[in-house]
Amino acid sequence: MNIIEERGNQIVEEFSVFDDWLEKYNYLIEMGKDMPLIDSKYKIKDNLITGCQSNVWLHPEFKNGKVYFYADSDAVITKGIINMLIRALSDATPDEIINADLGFIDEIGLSEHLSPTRSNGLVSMIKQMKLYAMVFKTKT
Amino acid sequence: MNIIEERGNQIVEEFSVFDDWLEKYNYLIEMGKDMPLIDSKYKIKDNLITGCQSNVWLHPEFKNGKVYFYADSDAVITKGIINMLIRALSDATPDEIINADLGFIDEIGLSEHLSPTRSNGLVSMIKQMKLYAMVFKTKT
Amino acid sequence: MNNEILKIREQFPILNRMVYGKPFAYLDNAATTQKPTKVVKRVSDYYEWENSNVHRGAHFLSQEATVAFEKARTSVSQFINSSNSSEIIFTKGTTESINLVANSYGNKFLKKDDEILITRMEHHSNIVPWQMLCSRTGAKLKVSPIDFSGEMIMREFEKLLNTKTKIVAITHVSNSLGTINPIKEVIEKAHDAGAVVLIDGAQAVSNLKVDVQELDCDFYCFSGHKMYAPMGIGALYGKENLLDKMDPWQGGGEMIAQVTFDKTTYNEIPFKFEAGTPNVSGALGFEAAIHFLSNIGYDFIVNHKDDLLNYGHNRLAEIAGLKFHGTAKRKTGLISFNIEGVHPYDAAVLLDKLGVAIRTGHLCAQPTVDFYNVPGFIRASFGVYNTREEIDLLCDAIEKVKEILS
Amino acid sequence: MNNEILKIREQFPILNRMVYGKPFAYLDNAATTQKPTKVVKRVSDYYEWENSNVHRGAHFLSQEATVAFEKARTSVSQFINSSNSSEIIFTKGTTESINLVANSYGNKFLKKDDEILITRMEHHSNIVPWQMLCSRTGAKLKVSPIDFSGEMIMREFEKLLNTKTKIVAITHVSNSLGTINPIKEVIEKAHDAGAVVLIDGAQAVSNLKVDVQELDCDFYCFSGHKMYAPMGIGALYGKENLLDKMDPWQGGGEMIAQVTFDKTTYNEIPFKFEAGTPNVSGALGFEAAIHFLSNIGYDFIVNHKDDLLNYGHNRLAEIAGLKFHGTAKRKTGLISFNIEGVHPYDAAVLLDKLGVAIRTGHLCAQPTVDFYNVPGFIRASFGVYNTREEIDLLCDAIEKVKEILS
Ligand SMILES: Cc1ncc(COP(=O)(O)O)c(C=O)c1O
Ligand SMILES: Cc1ncc(COP(=O)(O)O)c(C=O)c1O
Repeated sequence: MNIIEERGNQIVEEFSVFDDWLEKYNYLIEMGKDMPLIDSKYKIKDNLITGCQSNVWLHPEFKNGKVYFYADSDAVITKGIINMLIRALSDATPDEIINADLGFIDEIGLSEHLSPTRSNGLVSMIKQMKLYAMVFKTKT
Repeated sequence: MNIIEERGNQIVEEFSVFDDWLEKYNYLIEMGKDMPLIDSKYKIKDNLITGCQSNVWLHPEFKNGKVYFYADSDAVITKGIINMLIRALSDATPDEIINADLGFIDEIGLSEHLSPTRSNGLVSMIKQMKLYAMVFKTKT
Repeated sequence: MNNEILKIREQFPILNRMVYGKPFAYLDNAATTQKPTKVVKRVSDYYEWENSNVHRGAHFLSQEATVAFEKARTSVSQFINSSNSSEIIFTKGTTESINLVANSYGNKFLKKDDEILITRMEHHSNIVPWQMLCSRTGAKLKVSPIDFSGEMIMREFEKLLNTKTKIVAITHVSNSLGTINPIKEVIEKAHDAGAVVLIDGAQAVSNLKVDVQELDCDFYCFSGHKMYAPMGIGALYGKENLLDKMDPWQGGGEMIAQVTFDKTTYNEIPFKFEAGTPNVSGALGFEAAIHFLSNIGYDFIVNHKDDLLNYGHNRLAEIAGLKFHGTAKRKTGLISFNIEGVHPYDAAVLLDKLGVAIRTGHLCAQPTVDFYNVPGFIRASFGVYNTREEIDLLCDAIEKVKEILS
Repeated sequence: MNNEILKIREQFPILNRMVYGKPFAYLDNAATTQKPTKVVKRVSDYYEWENSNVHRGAHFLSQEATVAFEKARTSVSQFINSSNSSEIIFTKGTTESINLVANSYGNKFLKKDDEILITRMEHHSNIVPWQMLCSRTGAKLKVSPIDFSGEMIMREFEKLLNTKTKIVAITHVSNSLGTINPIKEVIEKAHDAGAVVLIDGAQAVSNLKVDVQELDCDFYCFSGHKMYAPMGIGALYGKENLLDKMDPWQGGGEMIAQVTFDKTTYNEIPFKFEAGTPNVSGALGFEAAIHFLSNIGYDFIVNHKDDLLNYGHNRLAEIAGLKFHGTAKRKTGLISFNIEGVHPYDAAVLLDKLGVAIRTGHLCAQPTVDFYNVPGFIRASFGVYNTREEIDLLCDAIEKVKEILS
């Protein structure tokens, strides 16, 4: 199994202890608050993924064959989801990222946030993460 | 009672002997065929009342204080209705024409043809007849 | 809940829907209203028993559909008291109505350095068509400022009006702030300066009795779907003498008098502006919605909305940390605000989960929201079927959101 | 009447209506088709239980409506086999689709002395928008002739094609003659000459399986109401690379990415072209109509229409004094004709009274009718629910008309 899917399963397990949406969201919000800080120099227009409702900044780095993502958002629920995505996708090889199946988001029961019709920029973010991985891949 | 309305009543009476639409239309078609001929020099563009479906030419004359209408159409049912209108409206003073209540058309049961949505130019024709009467009136 | 409202609510089955297993409060009426059963039934009756194309056929059904369609036009005309039903053009909605004027009037009568004057509180639909017109003609877009209560600043507006001002386009009621603009005064001043005036009535028609003759506006635009009618239908009112001298915008179907390859002549108004098969069922649903509104009556509507507005403002003001946007003296039943320290997106997600349907974000009025220097508004907007109880639900939900996010 | 047709007819209550106290035959399907109960129900279900504005709100209903609306877009995309659902733009109908291209593509890419090539058998909606584009840009409209059987004359078409030809706009199926044009060949030749090709599919989609990738057309336009869907909805298909480089036509609502008074940036396709609140219920009804058609299947539809066409032609040919217009080798279920010595208006009035709903006049294709040098056509056009018995009714009625008018 792809390392990203393994991490995804781990996250699904963490969420599985919650019975209702409120506990899930509370956990997500905690994840948002716990999110590693990003250097403000990366919160620039070029790194901005515009969604209608909340801003997401995404900055990638490529070190020793692995991709690292740093991100931020002005909305805390969005941050929670980003943190989750970063936990899953960061620190992985371009190939692992490109091939990752992100079904775990569905399993957690947060897929509504990833609908392309929910204009929160998360779909664009995942697209962007995979795109960065492809770019880094061509550099190797 | 206005002379035009009197004539209208007369026409209503003629139609009242018919029981069904077919007889009514047969009579109308006869009226169309019996319509007095109009000199072809009047069948010119300037006299054309354009309806979507059949052409109507209308030519007015003003003699001794009375208005006379001459008309033609390429469709025979339209001609029947025109003939009926001319029987009622022609040979009358401008005032009589301007003030005439044409309710008799309703009474005959042909009002569908006079609906502005039935694009046969008849509504425009009646408008045009009253307009001519107004113009002639200003000349007297 | 009072009896009258209960009787109104019975006509809206969707209000009984459960969302996430709970009853929900629909407070997103400025986006679109729900439809009473009579409107829905008018549409399905039409399709099951009367459907036909209009204006085109001499056959019975077509004739009947045409009469019904034109009767609907007359109802719309009476609804806003236009002097003549040929001044009513059926469109898809407000947006198309404004685009029609920007093209048919704008392209013909505006030139380089002419000015179009709008306000800071316009919906995108009353901004972008004018920006596009400016880029086609070289005209300039001028923006009349607002103050923090969400009101126009009349003396600034007057300063911006001048002999170059050819069009004043202004919303009757703001969709982001709820402000009812003093459009009668605006129209008078604009006319004195020689400009024609287009009123964006999208948010007004469900809230106020509109009389275009009394207002003396040149164009008035509105959408069916925001006044309890189906989607895909709306209207443009225009003064006959203006419509007559405008060129058609779209070509095709019944908007012509005669077509040859050498020369095509156009039909009369309103048909000149209605290219293609019209949305007959939409027009009939529109008419049914007008009946729904007149049966209730604007006295009742205004009273009830005022009650919800006041009750809402008072109840929400009790919650700590709420910042209101739009506190004009004359307002419709619409409240925009932010919760201190809470991103509107977070609020929206949680309020939704708690069974409250409100709208957040730029509300298609980005320059207005930017003016208040926030990333978005939270907007609760009331329909004629809403209740104080639903406002209580909103308030409880906001308290809960604050708790979750604290 | 065969069983299959009986089962189809059961879905159309209107076919049981009495007109002037008699059963009637609806043979005006090229003007608009009737709607099956499932389509009507999809619309009313939406309004009674799901209605919300789309794309704009984060709340449950809005989210659900958005998903349903975009699913309808995907269904339309699959219906004509476009490679990507973002190539489908929802419009009011064919007329608006053509006007959109004439403006968004035409204004940007056409200039003085460029040429637009159409045929002699176009509907006004595929003539007038191009005439208007010509008068805006100085381009020239060229018309490819037809022969008396109602077919294109391919070598004349080829002669008219040249390096100045920028747009070829041609109907897939003629609404006045029933001709199915060899559009695949037309598209190939036009592409060789460097032109883009717009296909008017208004009369095609209910009669033929359309595959835009196989055809390789650049634009394909059609209306819902002519394929058993509601009024007020239609589609424009455009190749992604073309749509991407076109400017938006109408401004407002959700077609923007960002609005400031200095600079407005536009959204991606398809949203760039969908200004204002879309007709969600129309789109869902459109999708239901697509299901209705796929359930029946085009094999059945084509067979049945061919049967009605052949039976109709044979039966009508037995009547003395009928002159047919449009006898192309490949035709849909549509027969146009005149009765010798009878004005089509007289025929229409009497056929209507006799319970036959057909259409007469210029059929919004005045240049085509003029070509045959008659004041109008009488047109019977068949839907999937029509029967041989109804054609018999038509024939009897024509005999009767001849008798009345003799
Ligand atoms: C061939 C053709 N093109 C275009 C149209 C216009 O379609 P609509 O009126 O739905 O816009 C029609 C129907 O009237 C048609 O038959
Ligand atoms: C003030 C205002 N103007 C214009 C519009 C656009 O209306 P529609 O989307 O129905 O065209 C809206 C609604 O979205 C509005 O609130």
